[in-house]
Amino acid sequence: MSTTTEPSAVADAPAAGAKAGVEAGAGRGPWRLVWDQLWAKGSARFGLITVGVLLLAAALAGPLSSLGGWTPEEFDKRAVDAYLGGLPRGDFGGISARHWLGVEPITGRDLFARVLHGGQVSLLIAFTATAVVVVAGTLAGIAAGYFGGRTDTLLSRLMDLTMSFPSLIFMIAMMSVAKDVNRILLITLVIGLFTWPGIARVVRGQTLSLKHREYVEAAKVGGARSWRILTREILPNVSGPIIAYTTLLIPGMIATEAALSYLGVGVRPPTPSWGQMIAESIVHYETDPTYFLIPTAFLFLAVLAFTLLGDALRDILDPRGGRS
Amino acid sequence: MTRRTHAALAAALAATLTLGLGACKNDKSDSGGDAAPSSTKGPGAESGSVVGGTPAKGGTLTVLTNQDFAHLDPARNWVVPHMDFGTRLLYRTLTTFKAEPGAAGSEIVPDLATDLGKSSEGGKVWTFTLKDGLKYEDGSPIKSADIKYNVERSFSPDLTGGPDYAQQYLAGGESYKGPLTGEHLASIETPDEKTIVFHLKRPVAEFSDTVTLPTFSPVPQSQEKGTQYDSRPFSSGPYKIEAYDRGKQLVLVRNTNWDPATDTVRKAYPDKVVVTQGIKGGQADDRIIASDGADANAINMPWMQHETVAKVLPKADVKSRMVAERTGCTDMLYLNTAKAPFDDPKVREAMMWAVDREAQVTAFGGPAVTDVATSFLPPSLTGGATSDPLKIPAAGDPEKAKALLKEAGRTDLKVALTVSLGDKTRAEAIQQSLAKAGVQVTVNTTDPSAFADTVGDIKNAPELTINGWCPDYPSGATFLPFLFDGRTIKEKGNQGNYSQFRDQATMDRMDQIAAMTDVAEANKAWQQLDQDLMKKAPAVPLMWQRRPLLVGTNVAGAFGNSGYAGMIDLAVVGLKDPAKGKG
Amino acid sequence: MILYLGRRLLGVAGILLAICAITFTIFYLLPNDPAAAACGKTCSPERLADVKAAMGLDKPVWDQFLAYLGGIFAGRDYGSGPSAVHCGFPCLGYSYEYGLPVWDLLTDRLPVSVSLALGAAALWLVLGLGAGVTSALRKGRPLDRTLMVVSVGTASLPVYFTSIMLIWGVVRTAGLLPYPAYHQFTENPFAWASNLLLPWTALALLYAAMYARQSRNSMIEAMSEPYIRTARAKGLPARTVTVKHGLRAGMTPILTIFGMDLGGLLAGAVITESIFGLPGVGRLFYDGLGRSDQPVILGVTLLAAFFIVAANLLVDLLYAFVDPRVRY
Amino acid sequence: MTEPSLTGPPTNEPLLSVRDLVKTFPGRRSRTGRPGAPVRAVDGVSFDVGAGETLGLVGESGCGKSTTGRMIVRLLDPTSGTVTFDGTEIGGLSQARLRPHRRDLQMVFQDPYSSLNPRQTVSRIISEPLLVQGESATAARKRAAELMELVGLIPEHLDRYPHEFSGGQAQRIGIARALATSPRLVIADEPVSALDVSIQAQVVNLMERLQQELGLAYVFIAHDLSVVKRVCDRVAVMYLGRIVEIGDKAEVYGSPAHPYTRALLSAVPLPDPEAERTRERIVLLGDPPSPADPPPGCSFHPRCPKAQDLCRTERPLLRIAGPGTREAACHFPEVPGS
Repeated sequence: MSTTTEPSAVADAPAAGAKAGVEAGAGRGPWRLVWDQLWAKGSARFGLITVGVLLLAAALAGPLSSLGGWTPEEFDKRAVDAYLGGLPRGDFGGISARHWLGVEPITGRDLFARVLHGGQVSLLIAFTATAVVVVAGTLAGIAAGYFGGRTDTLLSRLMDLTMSFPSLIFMIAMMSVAKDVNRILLITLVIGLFTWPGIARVVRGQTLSLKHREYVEAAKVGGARSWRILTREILPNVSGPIIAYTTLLIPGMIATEAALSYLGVGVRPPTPSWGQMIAESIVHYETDPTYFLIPTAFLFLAVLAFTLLGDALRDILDPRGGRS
Repeated sequence: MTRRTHAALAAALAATLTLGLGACKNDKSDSGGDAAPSSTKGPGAESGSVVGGTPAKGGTLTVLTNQDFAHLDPARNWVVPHMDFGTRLLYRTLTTFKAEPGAAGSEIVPDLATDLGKSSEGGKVWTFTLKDGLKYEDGSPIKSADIKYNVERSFSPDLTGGPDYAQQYLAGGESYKGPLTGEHLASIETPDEKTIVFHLKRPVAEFSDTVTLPTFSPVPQSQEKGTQYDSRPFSSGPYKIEAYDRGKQLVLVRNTNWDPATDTVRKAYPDKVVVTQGIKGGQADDRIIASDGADANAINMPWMQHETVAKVLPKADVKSRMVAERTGCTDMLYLNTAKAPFDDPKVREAMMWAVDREAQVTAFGGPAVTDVATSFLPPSLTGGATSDPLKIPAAGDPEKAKALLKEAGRTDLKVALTVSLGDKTRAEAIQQSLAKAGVQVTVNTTDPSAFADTVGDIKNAPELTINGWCPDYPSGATFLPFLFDGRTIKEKGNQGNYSQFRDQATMDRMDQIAAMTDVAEANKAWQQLDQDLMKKAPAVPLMWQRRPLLVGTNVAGAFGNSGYAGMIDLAVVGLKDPAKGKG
Repeated sequence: MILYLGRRLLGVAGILLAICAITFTIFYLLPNDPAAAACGKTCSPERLADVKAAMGLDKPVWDQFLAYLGGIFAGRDYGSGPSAVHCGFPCLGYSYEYGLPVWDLLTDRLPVSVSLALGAAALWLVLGLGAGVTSALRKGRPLDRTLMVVSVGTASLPVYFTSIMLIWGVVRTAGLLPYPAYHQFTENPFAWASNLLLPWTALALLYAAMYARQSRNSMIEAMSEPYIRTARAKGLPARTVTVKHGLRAGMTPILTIFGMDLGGLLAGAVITESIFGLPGVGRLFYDGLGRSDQPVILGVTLLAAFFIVAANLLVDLLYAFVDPRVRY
Repeated sequence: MTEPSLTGPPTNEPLLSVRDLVKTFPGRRSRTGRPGAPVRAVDGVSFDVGAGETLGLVGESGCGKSTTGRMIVRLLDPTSGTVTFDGTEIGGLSQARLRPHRRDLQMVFQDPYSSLNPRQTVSRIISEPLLVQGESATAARKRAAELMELVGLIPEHLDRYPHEFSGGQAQRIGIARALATSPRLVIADEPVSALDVSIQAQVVNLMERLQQELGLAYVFIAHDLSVVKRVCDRVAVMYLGRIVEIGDKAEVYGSPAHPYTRALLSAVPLPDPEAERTRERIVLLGDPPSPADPPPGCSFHPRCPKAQDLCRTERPLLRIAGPGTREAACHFPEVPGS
């Protein structure tokens, strides 16, 4: 009879995470269920493995590149031909036992080391920006949906306003006028500034539908304060869509960072990032295609893997698509 | 880098953004000939060679460029490629550079004036007489008052960006705010329509060179349009503007009122010049390499990308269409002499030995487009010959540097190097080579537009800076004093003398040379001073850069003019077959 | 309806005003001095002050903002004396670099960006919706899977990669098309289209992939709505059900996204325009950045915001026609 | 656990006293932005509930009975009127000042599933009100186990999630939660209407047993008159935001005075097939009018079989009808024996 058609697997998933302590007794771990469903799906499995490998490679960029024997900043004069405008010696952009993925033209820097370190930066930005967006968006969405009234009006107007900004154009403008500041921090904040309304809308919609659920009212009758209701009753129940949405945000973040760096307003060059590497390599696409293809391939793989994973998570955690 | 370059910098910044990479490297540096001492012979084009033989009259010449002109208004134009464009095609100046390949290109010849000017009062008063039969595009005569008027315009705060020699040299220039307010400058006299007299604050021996600048071209007061003059300068040269869609396209057609008989320099071969703007640098190169259809008539501006070198050199037919003239600039590593450790001449000398200049050349596109520098003055200012007073190997000698540092009692040095964004790779090359001599370098990069402010604040100036200097015209007077005269140091906005070098003997000598009225003798003296300064080592000369340019298969008479920092001399370039490549 | 429209227009004006104020403030507060940039490197403090005054930058930010706002509605004069220029309605300021009214620059560049955006949009709608609807109707079959794999892959490709590959393949190697350059539609429609084909394709591929995914999801969702099942049960032909009911319901969410995307693109696809060297608004903006040409930056930002807001409004109004449930 | 109201007031004073309670909702804003007319969902309701007593609140859906219940526990703020609980006027208290009283005033909801947070274990759900009141986690869990047993569930299932229980079990959990703080009054808002009939009986039995064991008072909101008949001491019938008849169960059910009550009762099927066949059915015409636009006079008149002119103009007030204490709001009540 129940009107609760929400799939039960979703229902308990985040709850387990919320209170692992009490949870021990319950037979089937709800997270386990999500994992099983993910693993059963081919594309999601590919996404999971790729994301895992990329994250690991980025995290271990230092040790891994020292395996290759080069730091990302080290020149190798011998690997390039000064008389050919600094093209790498040898085929395929100088791929050899010395340089596993070849070298950068002109400087002879090791691409293996650079692409790993670049990934570190790209993923770091993507993840921190996502974290900023999720925290800000969730707070705003929950507050707007739960408190309603003026809070809602104010926050919704703010969302409308933010979404009316030509975000990429504005991001480029902000990045280019800000001179000597920490670029990674700024890029994170700037991306966050324009992306939070998306998630805030989803959360607001969910909160609106949840706040009149009887268990919320029960908590009120029980004398719970707003904070308690928000954190104990509502937040755990919107976490499913949030998780799905978050995973789908990450590829967008990676792409945005790459676009900004590509346009020359992203990460400052001494620090490699994928977008910035692509930007530097693009002029060599004919003379040294390997140099162009390597960072592009990494960027492509990362975006693809997160998209597949996010799609699958959304199907499992938020079958209605979390649309507001 | 000369003051010219600064304007080039702004343009370069645009280029950097546009291309998404450090194209701005290109504009600071020197011209080095093929005669670089390190490499046997660069595989690039010879200095002084002409591509394509003698042009025929007619046809449409295409200029492919990634950017719009910073300014075409002669009072505001101070970017090398755009000065070449303006003064060769649109407006004439009192004197101008010869249209010759090689070193001869830096020679000055009369243009609007009948001669190079007559000085009196020991070089403080300069008188020029205009030729007969000079006309504007509407047929009206060019009068001396029009030149006075444009010089006055360059004082106007509304009309920014132009060279400031007039402000520096002309008497009473300090408080003058331009003619738009109705005031005029008393230190320029025009006793009749053909005569113009300049009264200077101090003797300037090379004032004939100064008047090659676009500031000294005529603008009739009746054509004054304030800032909007920029879009439609009134022509006194062989071409006039037919259409100008800013950022997209500029079309020049013949100015029928230009009389070739009055002009010994400009040949004006093509009937039409079309500048197509907003083309990505690499794409312009690719199009000219392919030379399909109308692209056979194309030249590129402001330079070929260094990455294109790899596409050009392996193909003999394409390589034969590359021009790589010296820019006449010197890139240097400035050592901050105002504080430790570089207040110690011994430590500075060690730096001379420590730096791997060969790596600098590689980092900048290789020997095809760059030469190792061996002195401050570029070959164009040392009579074409390379001066190498110290004889240090191009790759440096870290051991010798270490020994010198030990002698000075300074081991374990830690210093900071600040560079503009586009010089990042070169900074990293410095970092690597100094590390071999035991000097640890921290690299800071700044945005190109913030670079001048960052290193120009002398209190917070870093120990090391990379920058360049180009002369505005071939005279040591526009070079060494800007770099090493201690009296030019400013608290904020310091530029030129980034070494903060304050040496009494040097300053005295500079004053003596400036007072010389014989230009040849002065030039000799500047060369000697250059050698002396090398021993005092306030900076390490790094490289002399050349300007690589490509021309289409149908282009003729193309060569880099050293007077315009190696830009293709637009006065004499044309087409082999005017009928070809119509499009 | 009219009341509603009025209220919405008021809201639009409010949002634009807010964007204007925020953009203005940010560019004013950031440590970037256009006067210094214009004045040049050998700028003496006195000359800098003069330049500042000439550019109107010596006044307090509040005055500058009000003058700017006033200029939009009433036009204004720049400079003083004989060099003064009048900048007529709608005055978005005077470009420092070009010495032209920003409005003129924008209207000059706009045809390029609009051509690019509209052409690409038409292409991606056809490709994206076609693939999405086909996929949805053959849900789970091999065709659906293939289309979705292709679209996820394409959506993950950076636009600069696709652009470069198109240039390399079509222009450099095969020589089928010229390097893109802009030709006016009115002068030479064929040249207009053939030159824009590559940029259209590059943009459309990216968006088509996203639209295919979106429209597939929303079609599937729509087709599972009870009223569709009812329509089927009533024995309506499958085609009628799909077209009349499914498409209509499934396309409404797409409409919202389309409004946003098109609005954003109309004011310039910065990356695409810069890769293909098209002189559109995006490129104007980008060049403006490099030269600290703040009036241009501000103008493009406002124009872009205007397009986005206007597109949203239009979409909301269109809803009334597409979705009969919406009433005003 | 059974701590009957030792501190409670003398029994002659009602535990809950509701006076002239009114709730208006702002009309729905149309898309053109014009606000609609305000809706008086509850329009002057008054009643008392004594300690240990059960008052049934019946009526069609939309009559305002749930709104009334929600105002009593202050899920909604009354527009006007008073709610006096245990001698304290709680209708106007802030949520913070109200919190101490929450202990004594609890609620059971209609939908057993949606009233239980799907992300929380049963233990957590039941102990929540105790934790809010400042109990320690251990004590709360212990009490939760006791309550599970009290409502007839296995305490070992404390760590399960709501979806692992059947509807009836889930409603028991809801009741257990309501009882956690040992309240003296429980508002039960259609507590069994979402359940299967067979289970309804179990839950009703449970509620009755608990009332006896714990001395609870109930306000039992329902649209099903047969259930109300079974559990209530007194009954109030609501129509369009007003009480139209209120009185002891026997009186109201035995001889309804208001035509609406009669109509409602006539719709209840009788267990005896013979009686069922012969029972008189009063079929009401049309739908209840919109509370946004109530008819003038007696709001029931458009559907009333015996409406007269007076009913169309004058609004009838509640007054004693018949011999007992039962009151009805009708100009022409059916008074037994008259």
